[in-house]
Amino acid sequence: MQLKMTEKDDAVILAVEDERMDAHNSGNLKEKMLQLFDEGKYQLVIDLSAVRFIDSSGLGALVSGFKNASARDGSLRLCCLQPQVRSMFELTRLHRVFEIFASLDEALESQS
Amino acid sequence: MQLKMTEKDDAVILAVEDERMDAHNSGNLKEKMLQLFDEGKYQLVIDLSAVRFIDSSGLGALVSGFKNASARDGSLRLCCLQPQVRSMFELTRLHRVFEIFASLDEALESQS
Amino acid sequence: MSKRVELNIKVPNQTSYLAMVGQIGESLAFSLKNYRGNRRELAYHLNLCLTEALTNAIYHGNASDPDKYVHITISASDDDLIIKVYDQGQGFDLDTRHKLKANPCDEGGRGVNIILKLMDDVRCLQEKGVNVLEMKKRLH
Amino acid sequence: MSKRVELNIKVPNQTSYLAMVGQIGESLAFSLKNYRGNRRELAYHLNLCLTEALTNAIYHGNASDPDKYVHITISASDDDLIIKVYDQGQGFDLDTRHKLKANPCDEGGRGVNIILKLMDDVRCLQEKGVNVLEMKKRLH
Ligand SMILES: Nc1ncnc2c1ncn2[C@@H]1O[C@H](COP(=O)(O)OP(=O)(O)O)[C@@H](O)[C@H]1O
Ligand SMILES: Nc1ncnc2c1ncn2[C@@H]1O[C@H](COP(=O)(O)OP(=O)(O)O)[C@@H](O)[C@H]1O
Repeated sequence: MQLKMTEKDDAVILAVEDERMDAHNSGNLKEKMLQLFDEGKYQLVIDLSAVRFIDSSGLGALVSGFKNASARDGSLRLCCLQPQVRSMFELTRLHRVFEIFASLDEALESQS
Repeated sequence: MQLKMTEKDDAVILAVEDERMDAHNSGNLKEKMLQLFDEGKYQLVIDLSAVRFIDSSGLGALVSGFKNASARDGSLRLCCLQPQVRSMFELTRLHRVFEIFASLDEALESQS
Repeated sequence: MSKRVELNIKVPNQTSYLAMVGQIGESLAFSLKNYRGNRRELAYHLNLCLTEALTNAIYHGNASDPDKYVHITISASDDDLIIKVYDQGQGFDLDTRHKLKANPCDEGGRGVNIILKLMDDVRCLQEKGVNVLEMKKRLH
Repeated sequence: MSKRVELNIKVPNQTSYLAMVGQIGESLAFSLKNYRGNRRELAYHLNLCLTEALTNAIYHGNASDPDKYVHITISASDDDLIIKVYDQGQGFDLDTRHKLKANPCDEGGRGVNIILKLMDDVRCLQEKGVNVLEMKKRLH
């Protein structure tokens, strides 16, 4: 999986650059997040603007990051979901679990 | 085939709005051009900016329009070819037959 | 009766083929004639159900064995669509499994539920001793 | 020997399926492992050769009869790719046909030449009495 990482204050922004998140590539995202947690970086924003397709494995990787961030008093926020990706969070009711923002700026501003 | 028609001075611009030109839809373009010739409109510009894929049937429809325009002392010019579409003209040596322009403006300006 | 499109796909037991198989489902959705629903949505759903079923066949059915294969058939008419995913495993009991209530914070366990929500009829059965997940969808 | 992907496609004799079949070729190009060439170009070429061969099967082989079918098989490994397109017609002589020099301003007559330029080995033969256009491409 192509991931672009940028830091903004104490937040790390990971932009997924693949169109597709499935069992073939979602493991990379999970590992990258674990590595960031190891480095003491607990405030993550995942920018999904490029993602056109996500399956249960992609959602699972995001849940994993969310749980690990929460366990460290950090956060994992999502932004820029394409409509069909957004529908997947609704189908699996994960829109109630994640904080989802329309834009990257809104996600960054909302940091508590 | 979705075609968007606009007129500019005595030229008619036909923008192909499908991503694909093949034997399934190219007949529509051919018919539309014949209809324009019947109406006395002999200066055509075909805007291919939306076209990602063209096969020999799509090329054949353009050749048909070109021949009919030429026979009436008119012209058929092409503009805005995506690189892979441009390659198809080279593969079939049709880049020597057609007048091909990078932009719509250039195609319109070149009218003799 | 309307004419059917039949697709028969055999891929090595590797997740690198998920995208291809999913996209075949998308392309099929856009080629169905007379479909009156939301085609983009149908395309996503077929991509998704194929991806979920193939992922399960690779990991659960074929236990990640890179020497095995997964076999997929898709048969579509204007009226309905039948997808079958065959693996070389033991199969599983769809009924007991999907009754387990998933915890919203579990990492896994969403694949079969997604398939059950999006398809009209889903069965896990044996065909000549081979495990197959069969998914049917009505198209109107 | 590397593992093969096998696709087997049967479509009604209608041009509305050209896009689907062509796109399957594109998706396959993106799923091939270890391909070192230009993948986008390979994807276009597979889409194109499938489209040209299917168009000819529909119009020439099956004489536009809407009750007939076209059958396509694709077999791919890391090393090579074999596409076969079966129709219910009489076949044709590839050699005499492609030696006819095409006029640059002819409307038709470019399909087979395109296939001959982009594929490494092309034959028109009979398999159990069925006409088949076989196209092979080396992948490195
Ligand atoms: N093809 C299969 N062969 C054997 N067991 C399967 C198969 N597909 C699904 N299962 C069983 O059903 C369970 C639920 O699958 P799923 O909802 O996709 O979630 P997950 O794969 O994340 O566990 C799996 O954990 C597995 O036990
Ligand atoms: N599947 C086929 N069955 C019978 N004849 C064929 C088949 N494919 C091609 N041909 C013959 O080869 C000729 C050249 O085909 P092609 O180069 O695609 O151009 P076109 O289809 O525009 O004539 C056709 O006109 C036809 O006579």
